[in-house]
Amino acid sequence: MTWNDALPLLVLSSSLLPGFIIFNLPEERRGMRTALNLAGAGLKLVFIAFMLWGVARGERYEFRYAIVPGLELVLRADALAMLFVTLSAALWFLTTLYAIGYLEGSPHRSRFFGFFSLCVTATVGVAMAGNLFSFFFFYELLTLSTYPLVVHRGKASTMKAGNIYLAYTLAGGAVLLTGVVWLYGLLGRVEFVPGGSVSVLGPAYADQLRLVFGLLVAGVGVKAALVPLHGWLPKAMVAPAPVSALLHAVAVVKAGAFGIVRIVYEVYGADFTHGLGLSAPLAVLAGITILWGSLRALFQDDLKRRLAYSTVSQVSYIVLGVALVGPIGTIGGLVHLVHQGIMKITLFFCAGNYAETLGIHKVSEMNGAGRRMPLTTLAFSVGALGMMSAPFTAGYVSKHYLTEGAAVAGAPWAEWVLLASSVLNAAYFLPILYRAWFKRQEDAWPEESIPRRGWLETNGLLLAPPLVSAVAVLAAGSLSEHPWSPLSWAKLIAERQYVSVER
Amino acid sequence: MIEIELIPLIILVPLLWASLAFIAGPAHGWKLALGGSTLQLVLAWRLAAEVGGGADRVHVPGGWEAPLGIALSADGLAAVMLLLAQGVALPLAFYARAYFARHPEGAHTFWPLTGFLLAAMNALFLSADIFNLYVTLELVGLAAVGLVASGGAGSVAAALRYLLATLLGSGSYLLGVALLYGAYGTVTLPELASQVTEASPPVAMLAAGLMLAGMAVKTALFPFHFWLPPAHGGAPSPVSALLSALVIKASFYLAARLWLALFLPLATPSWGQVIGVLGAAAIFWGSFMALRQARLKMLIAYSTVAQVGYLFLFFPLATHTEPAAAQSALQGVTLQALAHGLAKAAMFAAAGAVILSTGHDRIMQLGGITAHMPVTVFTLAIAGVSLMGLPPSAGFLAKWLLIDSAIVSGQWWWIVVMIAGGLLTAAYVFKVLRHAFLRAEQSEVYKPLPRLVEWPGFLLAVASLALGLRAAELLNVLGTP
Amino acid sequence: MTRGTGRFRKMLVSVGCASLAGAAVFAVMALPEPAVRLAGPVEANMDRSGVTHPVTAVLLNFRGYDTLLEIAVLLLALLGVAAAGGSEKIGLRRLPSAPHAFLQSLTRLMAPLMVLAAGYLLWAGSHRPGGAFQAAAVLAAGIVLLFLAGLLPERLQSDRLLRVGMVAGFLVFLAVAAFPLAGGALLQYPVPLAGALILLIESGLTISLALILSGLFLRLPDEFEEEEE
Amino acid sequence: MTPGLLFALTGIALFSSGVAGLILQTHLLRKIIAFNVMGSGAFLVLVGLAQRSGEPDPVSQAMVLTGIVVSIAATALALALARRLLNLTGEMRFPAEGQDD
Repeated sequence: MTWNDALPLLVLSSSLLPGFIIFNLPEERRGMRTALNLAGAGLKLVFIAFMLWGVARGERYEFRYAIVPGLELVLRADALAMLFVTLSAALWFLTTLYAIGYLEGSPHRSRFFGFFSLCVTATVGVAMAGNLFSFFFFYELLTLSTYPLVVHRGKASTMKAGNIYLAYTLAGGAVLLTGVVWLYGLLGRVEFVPGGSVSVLGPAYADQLRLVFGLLVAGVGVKAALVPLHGWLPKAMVAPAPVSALLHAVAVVKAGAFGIVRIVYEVYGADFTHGLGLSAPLAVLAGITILWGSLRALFQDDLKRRLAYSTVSQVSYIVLGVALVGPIGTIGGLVHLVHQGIMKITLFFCAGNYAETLGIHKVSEMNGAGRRMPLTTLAFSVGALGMMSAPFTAGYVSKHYLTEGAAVAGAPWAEWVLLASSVLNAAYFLPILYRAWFKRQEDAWPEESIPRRGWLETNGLLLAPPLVSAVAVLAAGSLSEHPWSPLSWAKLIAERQYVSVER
Repeated sequence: MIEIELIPLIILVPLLWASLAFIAGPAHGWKLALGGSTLQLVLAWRLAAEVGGGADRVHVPGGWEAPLGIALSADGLAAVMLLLAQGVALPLAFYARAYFARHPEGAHTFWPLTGFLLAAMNALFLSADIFNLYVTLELVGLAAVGLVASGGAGSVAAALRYLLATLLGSGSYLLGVALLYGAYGTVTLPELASQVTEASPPVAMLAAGLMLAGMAVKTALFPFHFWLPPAHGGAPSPVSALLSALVIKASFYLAARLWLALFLPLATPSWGQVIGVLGAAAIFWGSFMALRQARLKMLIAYSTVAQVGYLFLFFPLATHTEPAAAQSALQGVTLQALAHGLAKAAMFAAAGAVILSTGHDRIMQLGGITAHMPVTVFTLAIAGVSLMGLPPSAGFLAKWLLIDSAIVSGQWWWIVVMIAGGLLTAAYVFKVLRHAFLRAEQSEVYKPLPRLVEWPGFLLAVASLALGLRAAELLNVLGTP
Repeated sequence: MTRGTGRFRKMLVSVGCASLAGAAVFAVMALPEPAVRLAGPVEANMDRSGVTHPVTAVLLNFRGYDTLLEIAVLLLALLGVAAAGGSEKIGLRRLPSAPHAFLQSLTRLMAPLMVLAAGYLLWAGSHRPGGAFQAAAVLAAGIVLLFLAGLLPERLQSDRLLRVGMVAGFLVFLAVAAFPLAGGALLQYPVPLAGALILLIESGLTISLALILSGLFLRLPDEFEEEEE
Repeated sequence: MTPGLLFALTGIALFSSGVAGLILQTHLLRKIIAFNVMGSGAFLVLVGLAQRSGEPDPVSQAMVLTGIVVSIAATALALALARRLLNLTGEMRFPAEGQDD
């Protein structure tokens, strides 16, 4: 096994092994646990940086292992994988810091961080999966490793939410499995290759392939929270803030969206999908989800629930980008995979800060929060403006390319959907900012648990992550033309997709 | 080195240590058991290697060639089942030793009965003579009933109900044997196989029906499952583990073997469908009942009723379907048997640990169990994953192969059954697991346990997981039907 | 279960069994002559079997492996009875009531005759109906008789001795079955020794089976035992 | 109609009535007897069918002898369990619960 074969495995184990050790750590070994967490997260970043550099140079990193003849676990670091791997690894590092501060002194921390590491391992696996079987393998692992995080608090309400979460995700997984096995039955093996591989089956299979596509998209659509499969997401808000951050910015919903990207581009192939007449319905579904999510968000008073519905809406930007045939739409969708991640995690970090520091859970309680917690609120504002796709934010870039893509694909309705969504985003974010910055605080905070210390408005470990990610949001927006920016990377991928199709 | 006869040894060794354990009594029986089952595992391993390496192995007791004598033969399926039996038995022997040290009820006959049970199952897996198979069936049945009966006053009724059911089953099988012998004048499987054809007299059809029905009763296939939950749920935990993991597999193995080796020419696809429908009914009814149980061991017992259903999906998937489909079906069902064997043994072992620690197994009162017995919780969780058929686990691989077989043979309805069954399984598995995350009620007292009570089960669970990551060699041993 | 379903169940089962019988009768009547006849091969190999009675030859040589497992079945039954009894000891139960003097004198007369009869049956097995099992049955009856007459010697009731006695026959059988493995197959007696070995097995079995069979009767849990628990 | 065939037919009758008894009888002793009737039926078919042409067949006779021993063993165990149940519940029948599922 050469170094290049081993690297993907190392990326995986850099969170897997710490996870196993952490499970067996006694509760009080805080220092050891923290060290393991950060070491794992840091090491993963190092490996990934190395691979990014290599992939850009055209190196191939691939690990293959046959469970039984014909069923292979494949971890491959292609450009698309790197996009998602980098995002999840970077945000995992931030979230780990945040979680250490957040869970200060709460029970069952070893269990939490154990599953936390497993969850990231699964996410990285989903990202680097080199064929459909491996994708499903890690996709289900993700379900199993996130359930304990969702129900971590162990209250009756959490358990109920946990059951709903399981019902949705396991059912989705079952549907996905059917589609996957079916495709394996037809093709023998389903590797992820730019331009897709199912086109080799003649037109005789068109109907079967449409059905399979339906199964696959329905399967991953549950995690991607496509309407009407989104019901679990707002419920899952009972989870601790770092979990919401990770689940909704990175791990779960992204795994779903990423799955759709893989299926459309690297299993079916963009043009073949279009040829089967599947892209239009997918685009419509995405459009509906975008609007429905934004509309529901409008009426949520609970801050985290409002953010959750916003996620429902925003994740479908990615799906829309994928469904709009053409390189530009693709770029928009892929880059939003990253941008939505950093923006939404910022928002969840901040929501967590309000809750932890002042006990604020509702929008209606936010009056004057900006004066008490200026830095947090600043980060929150950046994230929110990004969601509204204001200039100089990451959101602007994605929105720009998506709208372009819609125009090129000749889907003006999509442009309207995006515009409407931006307006709705403004409608549900601006009031929050207004309350936080300009309204005066009427009565005492619901539950002020962390006092202000100098300029430090809350626990430093809680404050740093959102600030960093907020800076990232601005950077991604203003430096989008930089060769290492997500945008450039997305362009690289899009090229490969469509070049290979023309071939 | 000298060529040793593996086939007879793997039967004689347990017979020997069982009889010695009978003399020695419980105080020393466990030492014989540990030594014996270790040796058996080695023998089974070597046999599997030989079978995987090349042709099937045959042994002719007394040197009297069939049809006059009895032939013993080991093909891939037999070798794998032997491996499963010994592989489950050894960890359970350690577990039982630790369990009975804390909870002596049933200890005084456990070791000899277990020895004879293992001998009987090994003999059953290896026999190629339908009358000798009848004798081994009775051995398995009586040993199992004896083990259940050792559960004390509470399980006498369950044991008797089990005994009568299993006798009904073997009686029906015996009549089948009598008819076949009358019709063909031989009881040797290969000999019969060469003579049973589409053009066979109606007697053959009747015999097939009787023998399969008998096996269905012994395997507790719905609607003949009534005896299983009280027997498996009421016996001492090491016994429950042995019964659920191995004993029902023995009779299923015989059903599958007869089907493949003997009755396939007689069978029409509709036969397979009928059996499959019973299997589906078992999956749904068993899962449904499991969901309704308040006691952990009863839940696990009903889960066995459901999991047995998956095994019988083999018949529709392998009856006159494409070779590829039949192949996947055989591989899938074998993996399912192994996955369930390992996982179920692990679960019953864990349930026993819970009982030893808390003195009860009421699911509602397991709050905060994670804090006190994390190993046991992980055992239940990992075994649960395998039962649900989620990756990474042997259960997942099994389900994959079965679904593949259903797709290749164009029988999509079995996919629906398997998928729905998997979700129901998840429902009752998480009904237990959720308590691992609930806040602890202070009222519950957990007695600390020695390692040997918790770790063997954990080992079995991990095995059911690991098998899902490395099954190539196993399927190679299994070969093609 | 309500009366209605009870009657329905009765009818269902009866109809089922009746139709089974019908089908079986039909099938059996339409039965052609079997292709294989084992009587021939048995005859052909009698001289190598070590005995002159065909059934004994099949039981202890041609299909001796069946018989080996059959003995295990008996041991299992005994173990099961012990397990059901729930008590540690394999030993015998207590006598319900004081034995009648007539029974005792009769037993004193019968016991030696029964031993003699058993011996004869054992020896006869090799060339005519008879053999270990029949002999053991007679011996077992003798033991039960002795017990009921309260004449069973104490020594015979020691737990360890009983256990050894009950298994000894099976162990002898195992040994005889296993030793040919060195060169040949399980239970493959060298032809010249076959007769002697079979007699050895049968004698061992007679003792053990007698103890097991009597044990099965004498171990039946009786109403006295529950009080102890 | 040879005697062998007659045996076989009788055996079939015994077997099916034994099965019915084993399932339908509620008194445990009757269930156990029914089991023995069923078993004897199977044995009769085994010997009868094999010797329907008139000439004796030692193999089937030996197999029946083995079968008889097995059924004796099973009967002993069944009786022991039934007796224990009688001592525990004072009844020679199964307790009602467990019957339903």
